[in-house]
Amino acid sequence: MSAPALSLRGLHKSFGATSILRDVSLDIPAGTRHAIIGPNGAGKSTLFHLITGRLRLDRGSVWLAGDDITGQSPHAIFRRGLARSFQVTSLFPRLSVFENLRIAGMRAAGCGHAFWRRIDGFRDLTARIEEMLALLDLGPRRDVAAGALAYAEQRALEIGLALVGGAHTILLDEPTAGMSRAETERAVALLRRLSAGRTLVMIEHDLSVVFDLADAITVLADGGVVASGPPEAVRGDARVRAAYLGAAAEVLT
Amino acid sequence: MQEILLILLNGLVYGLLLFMLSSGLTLIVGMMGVLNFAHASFYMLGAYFAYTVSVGIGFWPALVIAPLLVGVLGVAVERYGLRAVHHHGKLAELLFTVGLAFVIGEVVPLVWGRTAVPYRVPAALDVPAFALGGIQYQAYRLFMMAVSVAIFAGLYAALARTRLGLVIRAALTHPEMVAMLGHNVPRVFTLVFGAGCALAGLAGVIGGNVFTTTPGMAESLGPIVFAVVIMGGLGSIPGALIASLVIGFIQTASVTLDAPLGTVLGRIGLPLDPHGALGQLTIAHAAPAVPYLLLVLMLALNPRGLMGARAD
Amino acid sequence: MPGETQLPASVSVRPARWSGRGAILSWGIAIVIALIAPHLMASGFGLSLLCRMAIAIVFALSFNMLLGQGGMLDFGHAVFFGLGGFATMHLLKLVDAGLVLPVVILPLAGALGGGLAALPAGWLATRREGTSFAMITLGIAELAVALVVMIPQWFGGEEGVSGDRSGGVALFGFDFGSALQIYYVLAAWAVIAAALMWGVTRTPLGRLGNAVRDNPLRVDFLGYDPARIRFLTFLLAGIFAGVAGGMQALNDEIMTVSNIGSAASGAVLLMTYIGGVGTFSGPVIGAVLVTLLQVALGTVTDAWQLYSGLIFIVMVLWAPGGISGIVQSHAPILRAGRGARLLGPYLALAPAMLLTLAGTVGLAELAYRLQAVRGGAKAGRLFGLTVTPTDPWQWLIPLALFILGAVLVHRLAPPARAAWQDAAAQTARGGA
Amino acid sequence: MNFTKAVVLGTVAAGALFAGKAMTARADEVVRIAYIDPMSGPFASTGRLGEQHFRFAIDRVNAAHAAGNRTFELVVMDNEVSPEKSLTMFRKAVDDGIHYITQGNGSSVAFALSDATAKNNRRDPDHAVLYLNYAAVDPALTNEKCNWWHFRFDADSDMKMKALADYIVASPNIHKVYVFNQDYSFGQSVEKAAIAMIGGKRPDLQIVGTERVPLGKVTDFTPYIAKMRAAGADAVVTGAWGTDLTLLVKAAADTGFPATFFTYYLGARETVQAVGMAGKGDAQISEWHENVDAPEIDRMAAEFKAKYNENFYYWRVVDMIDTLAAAMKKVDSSDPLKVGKALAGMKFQTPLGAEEIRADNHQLLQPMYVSILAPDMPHMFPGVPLGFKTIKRFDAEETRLPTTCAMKAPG
Repeated sequence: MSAPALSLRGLHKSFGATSILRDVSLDIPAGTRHAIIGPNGAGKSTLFHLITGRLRLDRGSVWLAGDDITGQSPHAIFRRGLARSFQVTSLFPRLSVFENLRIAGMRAAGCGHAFWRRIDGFRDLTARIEEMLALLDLGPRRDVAAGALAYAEQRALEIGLALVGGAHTILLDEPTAGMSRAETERAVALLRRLSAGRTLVMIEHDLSVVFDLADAITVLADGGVVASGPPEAVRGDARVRAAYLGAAAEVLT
Repeated sequence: MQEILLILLNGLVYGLLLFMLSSGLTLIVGMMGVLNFAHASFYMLGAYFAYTVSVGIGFWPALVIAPLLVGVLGVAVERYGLRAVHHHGKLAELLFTVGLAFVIGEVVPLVWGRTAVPYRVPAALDVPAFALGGIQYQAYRLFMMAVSVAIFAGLYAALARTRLGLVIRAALTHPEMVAMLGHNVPRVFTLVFGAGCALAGLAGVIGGNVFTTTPGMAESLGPIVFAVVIMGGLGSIPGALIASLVIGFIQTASVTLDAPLGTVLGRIGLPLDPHGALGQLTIAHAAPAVPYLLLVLMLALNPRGLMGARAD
Repeated sequence: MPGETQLPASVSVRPARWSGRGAILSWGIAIVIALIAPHLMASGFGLSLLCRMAIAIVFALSFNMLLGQGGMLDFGHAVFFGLGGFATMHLLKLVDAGLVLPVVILPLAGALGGGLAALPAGWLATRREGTSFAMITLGIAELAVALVVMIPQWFGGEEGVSGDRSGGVALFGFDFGSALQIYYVLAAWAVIAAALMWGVTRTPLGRLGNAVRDNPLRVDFLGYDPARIRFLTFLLAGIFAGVAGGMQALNDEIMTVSNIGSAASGAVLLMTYIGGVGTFSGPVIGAVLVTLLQVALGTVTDAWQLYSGLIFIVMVLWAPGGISGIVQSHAPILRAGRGARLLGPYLALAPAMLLTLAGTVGLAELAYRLQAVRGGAKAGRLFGLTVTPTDPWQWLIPLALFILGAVLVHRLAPPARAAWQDAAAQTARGGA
Repeated sequence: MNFTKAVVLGTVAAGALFAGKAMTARADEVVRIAYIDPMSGPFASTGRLGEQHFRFAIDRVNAAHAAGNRTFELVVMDNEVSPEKSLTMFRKAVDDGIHYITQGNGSSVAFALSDATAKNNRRDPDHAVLYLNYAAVDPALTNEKCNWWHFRFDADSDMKMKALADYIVASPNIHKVYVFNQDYSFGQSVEKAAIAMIGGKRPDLQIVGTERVPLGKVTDFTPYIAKMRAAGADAVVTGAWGTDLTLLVKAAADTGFPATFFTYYLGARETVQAVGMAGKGDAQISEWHENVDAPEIDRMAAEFKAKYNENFYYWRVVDMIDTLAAAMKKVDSSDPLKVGKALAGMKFQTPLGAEEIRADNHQLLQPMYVSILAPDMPHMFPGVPLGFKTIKRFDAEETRLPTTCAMKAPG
């Protein structure tokens, strides 16, 4: 196989005197599903912000499919094939569900900034969006403003925005947060289906989702990688138990 | 040497005046994040109230009463206007103040007439205090500078050094947290807005008699006040002071430069026909446009302003 | 989220979803109105009013490309309008001097002028969003006005730049000197420009503009640079404002500094907001209405500027979607046949609102006429009554009306609002 | 051909005796004059003041039947000093069948109206309009941009500058002149005229500096005063008006700068009141002021004050309406072409002396007065114990300047 889909080398980040991440290094092979877990405040969301260009690195480098993307802007990184979702739902509240997805799919469909072509003329894009609407179970809500959706529907749309663009690597920040059991199960099925052939990196608190989906798990605590490897190995890692899993791990084993 | 001293002195006088005008807006922007377009209108109201009061019972009572009246008006505007549009977002708040400025601009001439009112400097201060290079400085100018410095000291101390200042600043960034600690956040905002308006009113009381009290005074001062507040960093009190002084010095200094733009740019290697339309302009000509040039450049290059912590 | 530009929440959330047939029908009606309007108000004054409306429509639509569709409040939009007009005027002078060019196409020079001016301005301003953007445009507007006044060689100073639209070569026997001929030229330009702007809303850039308005951060993570989208939108808006300026140059045959100033920028904000920023047709409604208001109300009362200021504030406070927003929030209810339920509460509210209005008008008119009487003029009549504004008792009547009306509105508005919310919610459920 | 105007009548009563009593014919034609000036917005007070003068002048003419069997009627149209709005109002006036318009505030409006008049009259001669300008003073209106249908009853800024310059050149104790103006076309033309008419006219007289500031943008004029002081100026020539002029003169007084200000617009009541005693000794150029020795106009002023509770200011409005009436009476028509031809070249007497409307550019030549604000005058400003005192009078002929106007009479 070629270079890993995503490779982090010695990431450092601090806000003022507070160090958030210290020397985080991680390789995520292409085509795998990777979960990042860890207690609150471990720096998981900050890590995503650093990878996707939202925040600047203090030190270290980020490589996407063998290319150095350190310091690039979010839109440039997206164009290289990395999409993400947000922990706090971040949609276009006044646009319809359909338009939300279409905005997310436009770059991949080669729309550019054209102001001389009708958007409805991109038929492949439209078809793709309709397909995604069905997958997300949002078909009946097609023309409802995203801001008017129920919470779980918004979370589903949030995932949809990250998946619809055709990126080869997808970062999901707590995709199932706040979903009911049934909704979570549907989301997991969706993710399994749509991540086929792509690289998926997700921050997740729901360990059943993690062990259900992930090919590999990285545990982040206090700004550093505590453990990283296949689920079984991580599950059995004593440091992980100590640092994070604690009681929850007892339940799982 | 004397010329430089004159520029420095005039720049200081003008700069402190600008700070006085913009201190209230700085407070409102910094503490509430509201770009109050009607600020200059409250300044105008301060001047008109002061005129009316001073005709009745004299300048010194007006110095206290007029800002209070403007402050009360500001409280009412916040309570019954701004608060209602707050949840519509920043743009709605800004547009509301735009409309308010328009209406105040129409109502003032209705009450006080469309021409200037004879609001005069109190006789006790209408005397020369000292002279430099043949230019006399009125005692009233010194008074203005003293008030300006006092406003700065008062605001700085109140916001940076007291618990009240801490609560106000926290109310902007973490309203829920402050509310949980038992503070009434809307009331804090109302009081801040009232205080900002009262400061505008105070500037009106003090500036209205030197710079004439007319219905056009708000319109002519509005943009420059914004230039100061934005350059100062949208809400930083020391930033506003520095921006005021910078604008004051640069504008005063450029007044004295008579070199045509064409020659100046030619010297630094930019060819511009010295007899063409642009080349004939002198720097002194462009002096009053300097603050806006600084403003645009500052915002485009560094939106945080001189001392600002807020990007937007 | 800091820096997020929010438009009023009650502004339309549904994008206009016109079926092809509906769109064709609407445009057809608009074109028919444009064609027959001059025959309904055949006077020269009526015609000149129609010409102003055509210009205002294009100007307001270009402004709403920024405010409504892109979430950008431009305090200096008249700069592009004015510079477009000056560019057209200079070309018209060349035509007068013998350049062979049909006068009809001159607003294209306006497009060029507006666009060229929008390039540097947009480059500076669109790197920021929200209030920072608005403030930069304010600074740019101040700078532009200062420069234009200082360079009379190009902008003619006080006397402006003037030309003669009938000075060129006649086209098919039309020299465009007459008011009717120029009206049809302007109407054609208005329809073309409006159609193009409507078209832009249905392109990738148009949709991206909406997205940047709602959530610029998210757009950045979807592969597009929000600043670039803002810049392109700004450029287009500048071009269309320039077209409007070019239309004005043809209509007035003179351009002056006042076309660039803050008053003109304020007027377009007023039009657009009153019409409604949430829909494409809102600015059109606003342009027609405010143009009419300025001229019609201006001939009836001196207080019209106060009234337009008050209308603006009332809109910002209680109807942030403007007139088209009010229509849009009721159309689905009416279509669903639930309008009858609103009738009661609305009918109860209407007299209260009328009372408040009458009180406001009474107070304002008394105030303005008091000033007029002090100046030696006659007070005249109001609502068929003789007015003596010096009589304090006369002030009590409108004051009482106002207070009574305000109290009643305060009482009756909540049930009316609740009824509307109820009906809207039911309609939404029924439709889902 | 000489024509003596009915202006010699001082009061309405006397006018009725002279012209009205003899004429038994009933007034059977109403000539409407559209007054297009600001009625709302920041300049509304100026527009109102003008309106009062027009009503006053028209009442006089109507009472005296000075236009034969015609009466004048004023139609007020608000333009907010905006050229676009003025053009809309112009269309409305043409539409309503009005053939006479008058305007005074804002040269930009004047250019727009002059231009519109010329085009309208060429395209639609049946609805020809005559434009009577009572206060817009840009010289271009009667020079390179002149138009046969435009008549100006106020001296243009070059003529006013000529009077000021003649006075300054003849004053032996003025040596160093500073030229200070607002930076727009009027200020620029004042500056140009001042340099041409004062510079080098006397070996010991020089222009030591020129300055232009943007209109209404400067708050503190002290740095500018410091600059004038450093240049050693003993006289300042300025076309500034409104708040800029007020702040300039006040800043000079506050800083103890002793130079005399020679102004165009110090005479406005609101400016004098805002400047206060600081204006003492400063000069203005005007075609009339309250302390000119002309009892007939004094009576008019008293009557005006009694009627409108405002100081009489625009003598030239009365002059203009009287002249228009006389021209109509002479050709016994209200056709603007005929009336225009009668006005062109008309010579007449007023209480101030001989006047003439130049045939070559339609500019009225009238006597001009340089006056200074002085205490203890018969007429003083309300609240400010100062009044204007003539220091130099110029005959109408002395204000004549060469013109570049090349216009052709229509028809």
